[in-house]
Amino acid sequence: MRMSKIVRTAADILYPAILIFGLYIVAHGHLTPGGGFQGGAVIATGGALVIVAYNYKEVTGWLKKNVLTGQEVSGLVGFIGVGLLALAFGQVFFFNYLVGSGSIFGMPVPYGINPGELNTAGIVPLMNFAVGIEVWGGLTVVILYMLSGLEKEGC
Amino acid sequence: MIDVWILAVFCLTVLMAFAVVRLVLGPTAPDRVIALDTVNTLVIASMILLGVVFQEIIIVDVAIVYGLLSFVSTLYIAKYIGGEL
Amino acid sequence: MLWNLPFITVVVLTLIGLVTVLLKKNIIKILLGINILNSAANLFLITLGYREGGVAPIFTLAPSELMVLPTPQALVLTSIVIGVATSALVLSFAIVLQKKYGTVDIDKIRRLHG
Amino acid sequence: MDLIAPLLTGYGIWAPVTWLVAFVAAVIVVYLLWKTGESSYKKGTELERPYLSGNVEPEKGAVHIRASNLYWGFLQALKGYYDVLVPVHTGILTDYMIWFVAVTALVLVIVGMLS
Amino acid sequence: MTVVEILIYTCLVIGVVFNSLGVLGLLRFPDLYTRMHATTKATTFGSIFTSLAVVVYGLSMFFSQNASQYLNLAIHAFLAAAFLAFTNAVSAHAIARAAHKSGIKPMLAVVDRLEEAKL
Amino acid sequence: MIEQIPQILVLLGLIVSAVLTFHFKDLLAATLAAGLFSFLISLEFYILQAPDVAISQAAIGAGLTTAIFIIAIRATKRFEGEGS
Amino acid sequence: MTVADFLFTNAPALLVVIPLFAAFICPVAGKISSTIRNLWVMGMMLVTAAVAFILAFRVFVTGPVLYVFGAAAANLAVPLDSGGIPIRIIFTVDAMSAFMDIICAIVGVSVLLYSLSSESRNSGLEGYYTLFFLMIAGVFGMVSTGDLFNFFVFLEILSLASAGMIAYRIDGGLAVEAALKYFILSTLGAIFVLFAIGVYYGQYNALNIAMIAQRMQFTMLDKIALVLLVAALAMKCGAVPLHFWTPDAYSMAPSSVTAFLVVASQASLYGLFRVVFTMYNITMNCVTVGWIIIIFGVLSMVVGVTMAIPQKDIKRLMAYHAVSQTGYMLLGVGVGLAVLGNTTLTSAFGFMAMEGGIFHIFNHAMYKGLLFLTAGAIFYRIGTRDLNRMGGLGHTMKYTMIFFIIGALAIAGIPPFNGFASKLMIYESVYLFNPLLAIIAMVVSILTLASFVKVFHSVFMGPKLPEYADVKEAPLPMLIGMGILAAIVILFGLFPQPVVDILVAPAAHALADQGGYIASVLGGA
Amino acid sequence: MIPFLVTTGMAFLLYLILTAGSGSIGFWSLSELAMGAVLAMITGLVTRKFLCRSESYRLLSPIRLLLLLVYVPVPFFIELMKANLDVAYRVITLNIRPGIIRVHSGLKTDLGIFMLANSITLTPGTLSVGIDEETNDLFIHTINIAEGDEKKEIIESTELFRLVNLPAWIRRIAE
Amino acid sequence: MKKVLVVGASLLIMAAFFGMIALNLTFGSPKTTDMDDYFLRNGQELTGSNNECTAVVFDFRGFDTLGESTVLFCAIVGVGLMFRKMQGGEEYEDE
Repeated sequence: MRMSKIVRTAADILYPAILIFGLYIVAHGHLTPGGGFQGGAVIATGGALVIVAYNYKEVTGWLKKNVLTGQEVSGLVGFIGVGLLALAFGQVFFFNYLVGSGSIFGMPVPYGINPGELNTAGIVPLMNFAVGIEVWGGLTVVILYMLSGLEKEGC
Repeated sequence: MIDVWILAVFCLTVLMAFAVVRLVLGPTAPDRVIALDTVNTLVIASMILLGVVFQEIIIVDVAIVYGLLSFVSTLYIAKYIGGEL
Repeated sequence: MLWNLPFITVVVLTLIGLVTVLLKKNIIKILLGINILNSAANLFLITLGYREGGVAPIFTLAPSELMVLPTPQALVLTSIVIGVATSALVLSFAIVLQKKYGTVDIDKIRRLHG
Repeated sequence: MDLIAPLLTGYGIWAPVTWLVAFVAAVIVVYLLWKTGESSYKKGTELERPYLSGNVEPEKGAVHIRASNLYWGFLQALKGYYDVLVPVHTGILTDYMIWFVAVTALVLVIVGMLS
Repeated sequence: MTVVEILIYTCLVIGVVFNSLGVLGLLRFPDLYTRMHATTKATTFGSIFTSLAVVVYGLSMFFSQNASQYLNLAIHAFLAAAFLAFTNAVSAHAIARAAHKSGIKPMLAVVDRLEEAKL
Repeated sequence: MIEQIPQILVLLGLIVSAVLTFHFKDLLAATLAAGLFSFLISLEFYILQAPDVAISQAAIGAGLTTAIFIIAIRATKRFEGEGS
Repeated sequence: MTVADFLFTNAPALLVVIPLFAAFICPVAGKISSTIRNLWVMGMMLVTAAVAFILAFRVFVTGPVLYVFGAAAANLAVPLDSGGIPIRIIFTVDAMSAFMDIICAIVGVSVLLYSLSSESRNSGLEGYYTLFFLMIAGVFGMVSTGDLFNFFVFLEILSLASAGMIAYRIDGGLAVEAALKYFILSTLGAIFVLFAIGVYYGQYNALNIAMIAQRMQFTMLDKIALVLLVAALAMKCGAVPLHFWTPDAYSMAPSSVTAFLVVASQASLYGLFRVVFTMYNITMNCVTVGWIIIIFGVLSMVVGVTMAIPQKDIKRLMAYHAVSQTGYMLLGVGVGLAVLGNTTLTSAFGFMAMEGGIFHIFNHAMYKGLLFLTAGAIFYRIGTRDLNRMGGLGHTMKYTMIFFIIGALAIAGIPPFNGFASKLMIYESVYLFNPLLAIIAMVVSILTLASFVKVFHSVFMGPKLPEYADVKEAPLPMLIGMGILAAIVILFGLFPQPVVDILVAPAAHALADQGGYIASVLGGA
Repeated sequence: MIPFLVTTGMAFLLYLILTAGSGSIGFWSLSELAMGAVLAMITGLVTRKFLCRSESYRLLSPIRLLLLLVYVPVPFFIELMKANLDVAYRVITLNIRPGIIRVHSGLKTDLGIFMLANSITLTPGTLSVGIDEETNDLFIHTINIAEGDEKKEIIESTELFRLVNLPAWIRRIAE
Repeated sequence: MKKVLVVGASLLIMAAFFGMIALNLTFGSPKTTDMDDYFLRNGQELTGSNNECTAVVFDFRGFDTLGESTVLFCAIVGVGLMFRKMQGGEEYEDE
């Protein structure tokens, strides 16, 4: 059953805010506390908020299990792919081949306390995004699966 | 200057302990839920204050995460208590 | 002043978790006990990495150079994820068992014995 | 690498290929001996049918000895042992976890105190 | 004692006092709904004020030292407080509705229109 | 001195909430106590200068774990020892 | 750089990454079509096995292989400016790890081939194959890693995947019950392992096994950590009195999974040996710990086999035998451990006992896998596991019967199959250590034979039962899967000495040689 | 299309607020702006159906936004202050007279009723307990019902707020 | 009754030995910190990340993180298997 109109409106307003905040955490994983897993969990909790505010039938129309599973798989494949790309360059698996290269995420960082610049850290932000996408899909789909296990359908 | 912040954190922590009393006593489940909510609010407030105590600007993000997410579990519990889940 | 209080808390939490796991009969309660044990292990690791007067190991605008050890935090992140995965799997087992057996009481879930 | 080298156990040797050759030879010898004997069994006569003191031959399924009936004597002989052992496998998860923690504690005492 | 410090002290004191009142109400009031009045209003208000102290501190440091990270602190503290107020109100509504649905009646109530409306 | 007391109180609160989790027969209340445990352990991580872990404990403990526990309680029994 | 060089360098990483990658793609491939999925699964499994064999070849030819994740070069374990400490995750593949890799690869290929047809009637197959590959990755990771926390992570992967697989047949609820027992016990064990890791970290600030071994002082804390690790890993490998999950889980999982669960248990056994031999070695009191392991082993042998005799469920019976055979390995290696500090005794019979125990790991994986697969074939055709309701299947399932006979004779230690070779090594060396233990081991072997005679009689012998009149032989892929294992059983039984020389003796020496392990990681420190 | 743009804009705004003080272009650095645009677009794609569910874009007009910015710190805060003093008084004296009354809100949009309910929950000794989804009437638990109010079937929402007319403000903002 | 006694005894032993762990370690000043000092000293240069925790998670111990994601994936696949719809003609369990 749906919850009351007030909760639904709050969920509608908060879901984009949670989403952008989670993405902020993911993107700033190498500068501020956070990272792929934390950001993904935050976003997944936003999904849980939408799921609780509406009923199961409605929600499965907006958050599709197939899409979420695809997200999860693509996140994982991306994560492994970023690592495997190092093998293509003749490096060791998980070698940080982007740091200091000057290309995307490739600005060098001096040692010591500094204000932080987003465009650094090589493959770390890429991995953050991959893990974030994976956790986003995975944890949301867990809640959907568990709701589908309730005896009374459509709650 | 720092001492004042710590004193405030101390007061909030003590208040948290009192709120836990209601969580223990609470005759019904909703009583416990609102006690938990109170603890929640106090935790967020003390986290913001502790960010100043430690002089670390960036770790206030944790408080925002709490502020955004702590009510999701409350909603689940409310939906369950209301018999709608 | 603080002495070894966090470590002692870890020990007490471990014991409470073990008691919950060993004496309770409900699967969900046992899982809560396992969560407590897991959190105790996490707290143990974090406590091992704490340095008196250190700050979080983040160089962005940090107030000082003395930092706590970063490795335990990385380990605990992994451990937390594993805890969530465990919870989800055991709870889904509990739901399926409720459907098939009509109970989640450990004493009654014993068709496999001998 | 000598493929058919015998296995040195430190105390003796074990040469499977030699053993196998000997075994096959023995089997052949036994077969030859057996072949020399004369069979009194004649196909297509009354000899084929079982004789159960004149009773009716039971159904095929009933002749088969089921698994539970095997080793009945062995189980009876060790009844005291099995009466202790089988109830230990209660099927209750709590008991299993208690065993785990208790054995850990026991080993803790042994290793911590004695060594 | 500068003006800023006085402002910060005032905010902190107000925040702590209202938080205490909220917790006191949580302990003293007779039934769920009245307790909820205490917690949602007083603790939210108190927490907003403690955060406001941090905001004032951050802004003052920003303007006195011109270090942009203090602006960041102020904004983040303000956002935390804003989200807190927002979500507290919603969760209070949800809990009150669920409790009423589950059959917990308000004590000492002079009138109960929701019961009559059968929603 | 004064800065240690909040930490001691949080540690005591951890133990108290763990005991509560053990004690409650009502699984909903036990889950709530576990939620309290999660909040407090996150605060403890925060005090011990591990904000990454605190965020992750916050996101997991505050929302998701409680949610799936509630769903599981809904699918099973609310009270411990309730007959089948 | 040629392909061969590339493979040679990166084999340790690919060993884990390929199964993981295959697992990640599996759900998507399953959505497209089942043929594509089967091709993908089989191809990836063959590639994985090929990589495992290449890696094992390299290890047995050139010695331990290092792979440092994320370093500038694959064997740069210790950065120049770090003052002699390894900082990254290091895969240290020595002879023992390579030995386990080979076992896992062989059993994995045959089991996957088998399950292509045995599970074809079921739903949720993409999940099945995904979890199967995750199990393979978990075993490979556990046996190749040189980092304690990484070991824990792979242990968790293995136990989650195994739990999902055990609960695969959800219709009756029994499988879920077994999975629940297995999973909660292994989670408890994993938490103990985590505590032990914390203790090591707090004392030595290191997570690398070689580094911990080098800094090991055997204080009180180390003793506690040792006990936690030993108890948790002994529970995971199913030693009595911590074996209670084994019969439940082994009997309720699909047969193909059970055959692989044997390998999974042995990976835990490997972990136990790794902890005891490489991390502690002679800094600890070898005699006490050795005797603890010997007692675990003897209890496992006796209790396992005696519990097996009265069983009525064919897979449960075999599961108890698995417990019993685990006892042999523990006994052999425990004897080796108990005399480790004493050079004369070690060279007299200690190494021989260890070689026997390690060889038995290989043999057990092969024949027990074979037996479980035959049990699965029987279940596939007649739909029951109850021995009382079986009979006369020898008339129709001839190949299955032959494979069963091979497996049963091998497990009972009848010459010339491979079980005899390893058991003989164990008997003779253990007899020199303590005659009583050797006698117990022989009696257990006899009882094993007796119990398999019972199974053979009640399943295959007797007249054709009317209810199973139209039972057919198992499908071809299943027979091929069993055939691979049976061929290896015979082969290793006929030519044991080359196997011992090439595979087992290096593994045993690698296990006992702590200094060599540390030197291979830390560079002659 | 419009929902996507609106959501993206809002998300970008929030992102900018979050990362203020990171660089020299205004308060922001170039990489933050670029990353913010990308992330906001992702947010817009995923949640375009949520933020603009009611398909009404009244709140986009600058006057209403300005009013919202004024509403929260001034009238709302005054009522908040008053409510808290009231609660403080009740906590200390325990002088209460509770009851649940029905309030006619007269608002039509979801957003309006949402704002009113939240304002009611946070402000004068009241707590929204239920809502009639058809007529948008609120059921409100009041800690101290004025004499005679319990007789009335429906109370106008303006009667609840003595100092500032919050419903009027909300109507001006949301409708 | 016997069960409770066994539990009590083993928990007492566990408490004693775990207490030994707690008393032998020192809070706030780890004995050796050479590995983590290396991370703090060289982490920024090697990985370019200001957050050393993330640097450890994704670079120095990146393989652990891959394993962690895999654990989550594992659990999700397992949960999906638990709640799948069974089709007709599947193998059944007897008893």
